[in-house]
Amino acid sequence: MKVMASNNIISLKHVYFTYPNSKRPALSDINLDIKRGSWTSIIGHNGSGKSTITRLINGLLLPDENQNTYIVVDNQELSDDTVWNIRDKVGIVFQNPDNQFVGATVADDVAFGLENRGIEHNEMKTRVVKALEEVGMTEYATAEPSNLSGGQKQRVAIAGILAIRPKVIILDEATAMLDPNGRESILRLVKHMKERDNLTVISITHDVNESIELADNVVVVNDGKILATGDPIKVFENQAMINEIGLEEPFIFELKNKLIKAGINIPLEIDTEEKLVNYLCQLNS
Amino acid sequence: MDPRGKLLATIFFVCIIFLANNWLSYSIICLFSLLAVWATKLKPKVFWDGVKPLIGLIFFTSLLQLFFTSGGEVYWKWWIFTCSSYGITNAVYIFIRFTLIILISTVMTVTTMPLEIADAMEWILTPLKIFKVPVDKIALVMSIALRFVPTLFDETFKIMNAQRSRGADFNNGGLIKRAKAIAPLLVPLFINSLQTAVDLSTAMEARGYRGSEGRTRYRVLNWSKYDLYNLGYFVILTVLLLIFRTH
Amino acid sequence: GEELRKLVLLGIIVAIKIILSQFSFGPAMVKVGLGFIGSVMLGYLFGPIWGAVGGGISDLISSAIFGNQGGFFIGFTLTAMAAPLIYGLFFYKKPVEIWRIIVSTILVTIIVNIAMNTLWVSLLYGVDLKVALIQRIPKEAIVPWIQMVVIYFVLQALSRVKIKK
Amino acid sequence: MSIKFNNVSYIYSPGSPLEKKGLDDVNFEIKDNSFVTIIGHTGSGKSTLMQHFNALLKPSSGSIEIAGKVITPETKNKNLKELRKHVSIVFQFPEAQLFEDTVIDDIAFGPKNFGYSEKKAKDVAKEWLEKVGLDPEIGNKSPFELSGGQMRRVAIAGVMAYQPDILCLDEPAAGLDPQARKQMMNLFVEYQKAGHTVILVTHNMDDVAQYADDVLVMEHGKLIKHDIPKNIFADRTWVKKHYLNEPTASMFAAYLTDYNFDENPLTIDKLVDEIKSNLRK
Repeated sequence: MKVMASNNIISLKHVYFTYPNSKRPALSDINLDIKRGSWTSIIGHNGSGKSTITRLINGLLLPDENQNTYIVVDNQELSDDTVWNIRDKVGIVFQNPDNQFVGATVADDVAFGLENRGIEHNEMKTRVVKALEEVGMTEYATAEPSNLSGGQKQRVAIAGILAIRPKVIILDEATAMLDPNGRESILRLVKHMKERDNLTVISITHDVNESIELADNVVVVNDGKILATGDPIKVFENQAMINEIGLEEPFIFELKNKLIKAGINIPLEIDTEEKLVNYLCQLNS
Repeated sequence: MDPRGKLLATIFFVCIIFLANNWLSYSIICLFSLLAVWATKLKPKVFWDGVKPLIGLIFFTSLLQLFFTSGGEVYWKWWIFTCSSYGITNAVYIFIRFTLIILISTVMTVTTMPLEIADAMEWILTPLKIFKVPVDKIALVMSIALRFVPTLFDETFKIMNAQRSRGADFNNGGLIKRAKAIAPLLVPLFINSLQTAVDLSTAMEARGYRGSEGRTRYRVLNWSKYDLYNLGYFVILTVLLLIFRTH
Repeated sequence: GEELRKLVLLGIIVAIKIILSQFSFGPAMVKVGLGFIGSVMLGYLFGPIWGAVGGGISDLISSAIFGNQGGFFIGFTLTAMAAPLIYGLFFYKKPVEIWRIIVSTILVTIIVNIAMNTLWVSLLYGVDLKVALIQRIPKEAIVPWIQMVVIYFVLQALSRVKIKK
Repeated sequence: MSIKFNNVSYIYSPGSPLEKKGLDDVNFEIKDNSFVTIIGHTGSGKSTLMQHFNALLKPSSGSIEIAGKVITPETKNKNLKELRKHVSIVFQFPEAQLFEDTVIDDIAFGPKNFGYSEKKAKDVAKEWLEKVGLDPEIGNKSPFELSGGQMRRVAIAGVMAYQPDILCLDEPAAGLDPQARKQMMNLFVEYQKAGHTVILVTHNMDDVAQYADDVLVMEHGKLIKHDIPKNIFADRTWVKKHYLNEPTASMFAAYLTDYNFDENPLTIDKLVDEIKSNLRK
């Protein structure tokens, strides 16, 4: 398979994956293109297969053998030879803050990825300091993980990734175990870093409101298959599908529908919070 | 000071304490130990806390030694117990030795972070590589154990509280009942460990861990002039002990 | 891969052993520390060799964290290695049987707790072997029987979990 | 069963360098059979407060009247079982407490500890397995074969099965997907309606708005407000000042600057009503 340079930083074609000891594939025929510099939400309920996709992207899991299958990351096809290269480019923040913290202190943990790559000591020190600064954890450099909140641990995880200077950051339900303040600050941080360094973000989540707010593109996964993909607002308008796969209806659509039911006429093209606020204000003037 | 120097000194101290065998040499080693304690500039309470939990054991051992040692002038004898001059000196020596070893280990632990001590231990183990001992793997296991002790402590108390809420009782009841009460604590801890091991090893691989080859280290140990002073201190102590002990 | 996961799990079980050894039950005279459960887990899960390695590491790390009550002394590290080694010989990939529990516990008591530890105490503090032995015997005559009961329930619980995984 | 805290303070590791105030002179009373929520950001003392409800922690000073018992600093650790039967806590991520061979045995663990016969314990276990919305068939499975969401329900059933008069829950829906979350909240509401008190520690202000009769707001170990939801969220500047969030509906309402709201709408239905009545004028 020849790989051509393209706008897509990640491409998955005809990807199937079956866990050992399982008869049914966890993923079947996944085709997915992710644009460089975009924010993509992969959304679906627990057990839909969405986390499996991320593990395939950086070779933590290998897809079922299949001639047509290929996974390309930043113009390199994923194989035994390229997997470590690809892991330099793709950083993952996992769900459980405690179970991905390797170092005994914050600074040690940030350095872990650098140590693995044999980065020279002075360079390592500079990068650790800088990464901690970027995530606002400088004053905690010598703190132990058991004295940090979940949100702080996730910041450290992000610092550990930034220190490697990746091109893609995957948030694998990285905010699911955090309180709302922690969640918001992590998302704000990732958004800032994405814009500054032109990173590509893939966020696995079941928070539809997060996708609407931040994502350029949403991929809905159910039962190991991609159900829909596209602009979040357009995708979530399909209320029947949202309900069927057990996701929450975005607040804005729920409100709109309830207003219509209450006899207030809201035009179809009103599909964002901003538009709804403006429209309602107009009505009342 | 470099933790390696401190660790070596602590181990060395345990060896040379045996050079002391009369009142003068014991006085010298006491003086040197107290100087080391003083040099930490920590409150005496810190050291008292180190000795306190063992004080009963120290007394008990010394007493046993006192009553079971014969020789010298016998002051008192009853059944299998004797109290002799030899026994008294012996008991006092043991008391001093016990206390000093604890004091010096305490100096080590209160002035050095566990992480540094672990680094120093790894360094001491390095020569074992010649015998094909997988020192890298041991180092990895050490660092993970060190990392998870505080986390799992919290986890243990959380599980205990959760089971207490469900009416479990860890502190009362007969032997069988208490032995059975281990399961509601141990099984969740174990299950949690299996999950953590899967998650953590996945995260480590995702972060580019591929064994110890080609790895660099963030944490480096550096010898300093203080380590030289430390060395000198122990050389002087050893020489003095050698001179003043009974030959 | 598999190897890394095993080492990580070993590190975590070592941490559990360190934590368990901070707990104890029973009256002061025959206080039963729970550290032996950690040794049983190490032997049962990782076999005699890696179990022994884990036991040694647990001694090193707990002295790094809590300070070692006997000073940094290689003898106690060997003691910490010997117990999981013996348990590993009897429990690793073996069915849970009463005789294994009884024999292994008695061996650990005699070889590790009585012989080795007495030797270390006498070496380290210069105590008479006889004295060190007298001090230890009453406790070692009672505690192993309690340990056997606990080990039985621990292995029961652990073996159930393993089948499911 | 009402709950009364009288000048309760709690100090972590007293006398050590790590000494820290967990609770600071907390006073309140909760009526029987109410749905209470405790809010406040991480580290504000919510969990510490909750662990006082069944004497997992005992006050350093002050006293607590709960379920016919008075807990003071002198209360002995023995004989607390009776209290814990009446007042039980479901901790965050309670699936971490499962340990038995089968789902049924695990649910029956609590009831057995509290004196149910073997048979009765299994009966209530089966009953609650279904009440939390699980298939009775999984009763004989190992709890460790289940999905995360199912394990959570089993753990919660294990506490509800002996029907404590006061059920305390710490973020019971954290990490669940939205549908599972809704089912879980309904379960608690029904439990409260059946004549129990439910105390919920939560960060979700929509849940507070929708379900709570009574809200306790914690900050730095102090109880800084105790009121009904309407009054808690009435003063927007106060809410902001204490780094609390608002319910989604009230946040939306804040954007509708030229609307007149009789009261700050906390739920989506209230919001729709208010918009409607504004437009009618």
